[in-house]
Amino acid sequence: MTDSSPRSSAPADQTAANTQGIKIVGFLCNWCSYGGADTAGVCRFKQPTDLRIVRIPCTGRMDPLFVAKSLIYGMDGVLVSGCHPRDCHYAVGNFYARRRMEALKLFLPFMGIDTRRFRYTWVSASEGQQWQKVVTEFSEEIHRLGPNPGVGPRSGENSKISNGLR
Amino acid sequence: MAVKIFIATDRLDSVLEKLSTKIDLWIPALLKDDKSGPTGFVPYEPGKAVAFDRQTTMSLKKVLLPQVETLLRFEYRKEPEGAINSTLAVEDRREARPTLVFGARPCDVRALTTLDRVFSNGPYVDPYYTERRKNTLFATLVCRQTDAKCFCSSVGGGPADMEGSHLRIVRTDDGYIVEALTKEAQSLLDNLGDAPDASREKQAAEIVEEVSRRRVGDLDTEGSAEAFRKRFEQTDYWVQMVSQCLSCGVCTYVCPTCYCFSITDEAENLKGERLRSWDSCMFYHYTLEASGHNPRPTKLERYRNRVGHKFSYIPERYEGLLGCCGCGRCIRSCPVSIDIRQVVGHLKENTNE
Amino acid sequence: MLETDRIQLHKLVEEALPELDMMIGWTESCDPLQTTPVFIRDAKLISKLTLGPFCSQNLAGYLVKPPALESVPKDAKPIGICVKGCDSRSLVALIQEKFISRDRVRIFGIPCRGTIDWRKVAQRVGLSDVKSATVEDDFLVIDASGTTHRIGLEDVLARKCLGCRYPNPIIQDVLVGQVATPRSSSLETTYRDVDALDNKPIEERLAFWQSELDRCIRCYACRNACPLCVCQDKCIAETREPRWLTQRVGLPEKFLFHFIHAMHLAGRCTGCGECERVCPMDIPVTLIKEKLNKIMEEMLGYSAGLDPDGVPPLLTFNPGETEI
Amino acid sequence: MRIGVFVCNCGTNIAGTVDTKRVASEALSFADVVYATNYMYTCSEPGQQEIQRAIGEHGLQGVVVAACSPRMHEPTFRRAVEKAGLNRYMFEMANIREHVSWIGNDREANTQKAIDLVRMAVAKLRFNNPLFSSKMPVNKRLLVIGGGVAGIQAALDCADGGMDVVMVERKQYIGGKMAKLDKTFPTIDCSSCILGPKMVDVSQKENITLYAASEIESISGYIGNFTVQIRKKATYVNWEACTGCGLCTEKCPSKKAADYFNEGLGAARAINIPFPQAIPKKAAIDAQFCRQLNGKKCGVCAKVCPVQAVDFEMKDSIVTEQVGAIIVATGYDLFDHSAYGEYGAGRYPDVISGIQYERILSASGPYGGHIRRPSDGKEPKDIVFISCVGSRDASVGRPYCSGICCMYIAKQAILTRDHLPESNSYVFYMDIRSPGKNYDEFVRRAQEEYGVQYIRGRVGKIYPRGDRMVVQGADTLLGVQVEVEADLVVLATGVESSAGAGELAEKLRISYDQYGFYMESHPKLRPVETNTAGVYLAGACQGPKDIPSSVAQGSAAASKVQSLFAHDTIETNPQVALVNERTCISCGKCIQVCPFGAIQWKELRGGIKKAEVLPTVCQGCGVCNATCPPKAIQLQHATDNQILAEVNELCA
Repeated sequence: MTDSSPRSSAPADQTAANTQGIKIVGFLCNWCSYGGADTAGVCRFKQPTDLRIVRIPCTGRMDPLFVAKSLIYGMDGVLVSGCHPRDCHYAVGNFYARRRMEALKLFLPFMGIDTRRFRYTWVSASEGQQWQKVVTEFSEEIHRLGPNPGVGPRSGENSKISNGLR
Repeated sequence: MAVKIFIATDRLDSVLEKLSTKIDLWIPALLKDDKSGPTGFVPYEPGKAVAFDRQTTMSLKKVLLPQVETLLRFEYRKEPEGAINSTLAVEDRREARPTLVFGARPCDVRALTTLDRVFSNGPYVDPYYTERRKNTLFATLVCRQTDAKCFCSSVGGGPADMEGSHLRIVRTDDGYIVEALTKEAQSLLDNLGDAPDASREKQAAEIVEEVSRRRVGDLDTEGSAEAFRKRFEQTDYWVQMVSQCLSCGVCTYVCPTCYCFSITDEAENLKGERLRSWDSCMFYHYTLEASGHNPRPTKLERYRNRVGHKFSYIPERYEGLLGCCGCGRCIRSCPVSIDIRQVVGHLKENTNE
Repeated sequence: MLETDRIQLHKLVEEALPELDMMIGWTESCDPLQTTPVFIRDAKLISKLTLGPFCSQNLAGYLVKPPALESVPKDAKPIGICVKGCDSRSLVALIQEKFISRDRVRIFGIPCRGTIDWRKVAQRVGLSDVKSATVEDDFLVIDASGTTHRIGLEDVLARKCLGCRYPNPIIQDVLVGQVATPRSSSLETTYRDVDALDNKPIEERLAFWQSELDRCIRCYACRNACPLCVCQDKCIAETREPRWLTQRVGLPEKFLFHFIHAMHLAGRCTGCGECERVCPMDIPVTLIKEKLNKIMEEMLGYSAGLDPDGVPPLLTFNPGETEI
Repeated sequence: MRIGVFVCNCGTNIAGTVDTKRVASEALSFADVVYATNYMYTCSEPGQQEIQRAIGEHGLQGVVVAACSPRMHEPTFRRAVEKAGLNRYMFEMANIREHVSWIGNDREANTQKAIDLVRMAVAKLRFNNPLFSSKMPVNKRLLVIGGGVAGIQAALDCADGGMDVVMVERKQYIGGKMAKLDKTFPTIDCSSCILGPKMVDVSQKENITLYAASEIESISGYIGNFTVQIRKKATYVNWEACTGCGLCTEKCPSKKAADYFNEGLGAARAINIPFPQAIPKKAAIDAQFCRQLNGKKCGVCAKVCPVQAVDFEMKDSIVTEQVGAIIVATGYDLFDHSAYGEYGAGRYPDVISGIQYERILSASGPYGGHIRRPSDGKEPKDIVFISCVGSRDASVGRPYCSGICCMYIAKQAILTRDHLPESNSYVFYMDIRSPGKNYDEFVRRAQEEYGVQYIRGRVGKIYPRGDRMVVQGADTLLGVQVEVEADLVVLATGVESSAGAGELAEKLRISYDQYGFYMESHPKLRPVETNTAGVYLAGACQGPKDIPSSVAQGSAAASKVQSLFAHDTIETNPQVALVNERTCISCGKCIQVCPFGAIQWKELRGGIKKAEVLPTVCQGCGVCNATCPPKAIQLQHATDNQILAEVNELCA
């Protein structure tokens, strides 16, 4: 491998200090992006460790509410990734996903949720390098943003604010 | 021990602040930055304005019966090695601190008699409610702001009714006269202010006298329990009365006597808690059975139940006590302006039709 | 003018009622500022029908929510219904989603000059008891606690009415009254409130929704009043299978509930404002949907409830739209 | 549920950067986990036995294996737990190799991530349900798309096995690129001599139905039961009647039609049979050049045809075929060298492509097998071959190696010497790629026995000088500029994906890489399968390939089909959507969005309609699940509760 290979262009290993606490959930379609993440692994493309991947059959399975739920309940970042448009294993699942994800992405900031914490992307099973890039960039973005302040405490009872105006 | 004090309008906040050092204090307050916006009871915080000018949107029920309360917490503990043996540890969450609700209204306090019957008077005593109830005092306002939707006098109460209250608040031209009605309430008034002067006392007495004479509402509930039973099967009546119902939970959630609750266990992994939360008989899930059958599948059955519960089942079970305090909140908040007085009032008309 | 319209409505309904299963309209209620829906099968009740700025309820939802229709056999006669401009869009959306077929409804279209928000009246005349309210030209005349107030109608119209682009019914069988002029013809006017919030820093937006949604008591009035919240009793906010929400009333639950409502309405909401009108805690819940409506219009050029043959944009796709 | 967790060391692959022991001991503290251990190679026979032993010993009802990617070994472990009596869907995998140990060296962070992934897997498993397949019949007919050598091999193998085969070829003849070749490397045997009999076999086997001049219109269905619509393009000749006598071609007055088969080196008639050995040997009219079809008065062919086969009114027609499996063998196209301005961008008649030279060499070619140059028909004396034209060149978007050019240049250079012993051949090359059996020896023979001069270096420019071409380049071994004057320049144009490969992939619901080559399921272990069950790949449609590899893949794909067709039924995938009729609100949105038409209305008592999933048609994408507002339709094994459980574990 030459010096311009993706291996060496990857960031240095994250130190324990800046990975601590940051959690990113990734919803990856089984056919493309999960495979892409596998390919990245097989190629030993170094990536930050913050991402936890949930395998879904297709981005068409992605209800925007999974993203909303994750962000509302305190995930620091949410990454959705599937097959490139026109390459969907199910032909059109990602076409549905694209509209839904984009609508959510535009909607989140209106509710006061930083839309940079949510990203959707298309990575094929062969694009290990692209996956590394996506994960690395997104993780760096989330680290820059820091922990998700969330929308409020997850108490069983009324929150403090709910006892009246603040 | 002070029996009666005068609080000038501009001193109210400092008095409440003092009071809040003696006891957990709840006051009616604006819930939104809009003087005509929704109001409700909230724990006192210094500087927080008391919303005395009208009945609160939400009743004071939540002081004794929070919308959601954690009854207990539990945790499974696993043996480090023989993981098979896990033990359950349960943490009881009963707690009740001395509490004063300052600025209650007679209807709200009267509503508690219904809750008491259910939660405290046996045969099954609910420790959570009962402990809080025992520890809670009510400073009740002689109510001069009744409106066209109030009907407390029709259901056994009245705007100056002090039954169940521990202190009486009379709002005068320039302040409040607060009078302890029970022994336990007297010490609360110590060092809070001076006794009212004679003229103010006179004005207060006149107000009480005048308000006591008011008859608020003209609903005749006599015989409604029986009339309800006759109407029970008459679907047409209920179609006619409540077809516009949306089956939402507003009426039950704002109602001070609605006490229905649901209990759910919420667990993640090995830890969890048991929650008790308000439920509403207006909801489909309220009577949904595990089999999937629902004895009250539509809003007609559900609304009928609400009326029946308040004006027939409770009175028949508890010696004529009505399950309604006449506060009128359900009428005021109903999105489609359903008036329970009409529904109850018409029960007796032409029952055989 | 209102009175003429009322008489015309009565006459039209009288003629139509024999061919109808029932007529859904508005009638006066115990609250002078709001009507209540009425379901008429008996011709004697026709005279109770009213119209005008107090008729705030959107009646379209009753067509699909039990039991209004549950007992009606398939081959039953059509149902008559009064719809304002915004209500008619809900009706279009319901026809589009095949919840009701066009030939099952006889639509009495009512051009609308705006409906009254009782809260705005309360802000003006105080919280004293409103004894009566009438409309005289462009004024609302209120008798409250012995005082007569004369308020410009414009000042007490519901928020959604101020940016209304479709005051006239999109579909109808008969039109009652004179065609109304739209108050808005631009996205800027219609979505003025959305833009105002959007122009604030994100921290303020979050704080705004935290303080607004915190009041939510999860009574589900917003959901049940929504003509397009067709899940109703099966709403995932209440089920445990699947379990999206707990009974907790913390902010996350409330946020997620309103996200559910909003996302399920995305591309379907016709902006009738019922969710906001019915909220006992005065939370601007329609604003949430308005934002999504704006997104749908800007992103996909779609506005719900205008075309009975349209498809809600999130239920379809276009492979070519690479720019989104 | 009683759950067992098995954490794989994978030798040092995982254990090198993940504390697998700690992962196992942490797992023991999760709800329902009653047994957890780590193991050297969990996928090994003893590793699987350990799982099976633990299932029996600890009464496990669910198993989590934290190891490699589930795309790798999920089937392995599912079988293992099934053998021990568990339902195969009571199993979950946590990917702690590809997604953890192989992508970072921070042992602490990796271990923490592995623990999280195991926690998520356990959380999901707690919501798993046993799922059961149902069986459905297999239609034992095969569709082969593409009639090149790979497709022919696959079709014949299956036909020999007694299966019905439908072959669809876009051109009017089968044989593909190989039919155009003169000889083949490294044996120099005649291409048509070895391919011809196979082509004839295709036409003669009774159980092969050949649709030439046809394309795939649409494909629906699923493994075992595909419905294929085939568009038969109008040839204006009734092939049932045509005897291939060639009289029409002889008499056709339109003599300047494009000669596609000869790569534009000759001229064809508007009605023709592309080459003498063509299968099917049927004439077709090239509408572009036919006088009659272009409104001129002609119709000569129709008049001379002894069997009245010519039909100027013919239209495209659609036929429908039912098949159980599909082999895609659509081959490749050759790079268009006009992209290279420095080589003349196709302007010089004596700068030709390798495949054109192949036709020149061919005895049935435009020059009858005599090497002449296209410009003036002279015999060339100096011939230059240039390799890697459209290969290994990122500047034209073709960074990959075409794999065959080095070899066919050597072959063509050798043949040139055979034909013209006095000629000189020069080869400009970047590297010589000759890894096949006897390949390197072949290239050496070209250099040593046949005196072909190999010059390592890229050609910078080709330009005319007089009636000859000047080839300027660098000899990078000698470090000098070289200039060769040549009579003929042959560009070894590279391999690119077949035109229209993307559109076909979309019809087949298979994926393709950025160059348009179809994606195999696994680059090593599943080289002829695609991710769509029942669809297999053969030949260069999957990537550049030489003839032996294409034939091998054709046979490989055929064997996959035969093992599929060895069963009368196949098991359905139970990971399909399921409707809870109780919560279904009959809104029909699932029906609207389903890409497969797998959901329909079901009428219950009282006329109430509810959605119903056809489990054999459902492919398990879950669009319905994401769309259903009350979540009444749930994709089994990826239900809301299962996904939420994983999310909740992370949010906790």
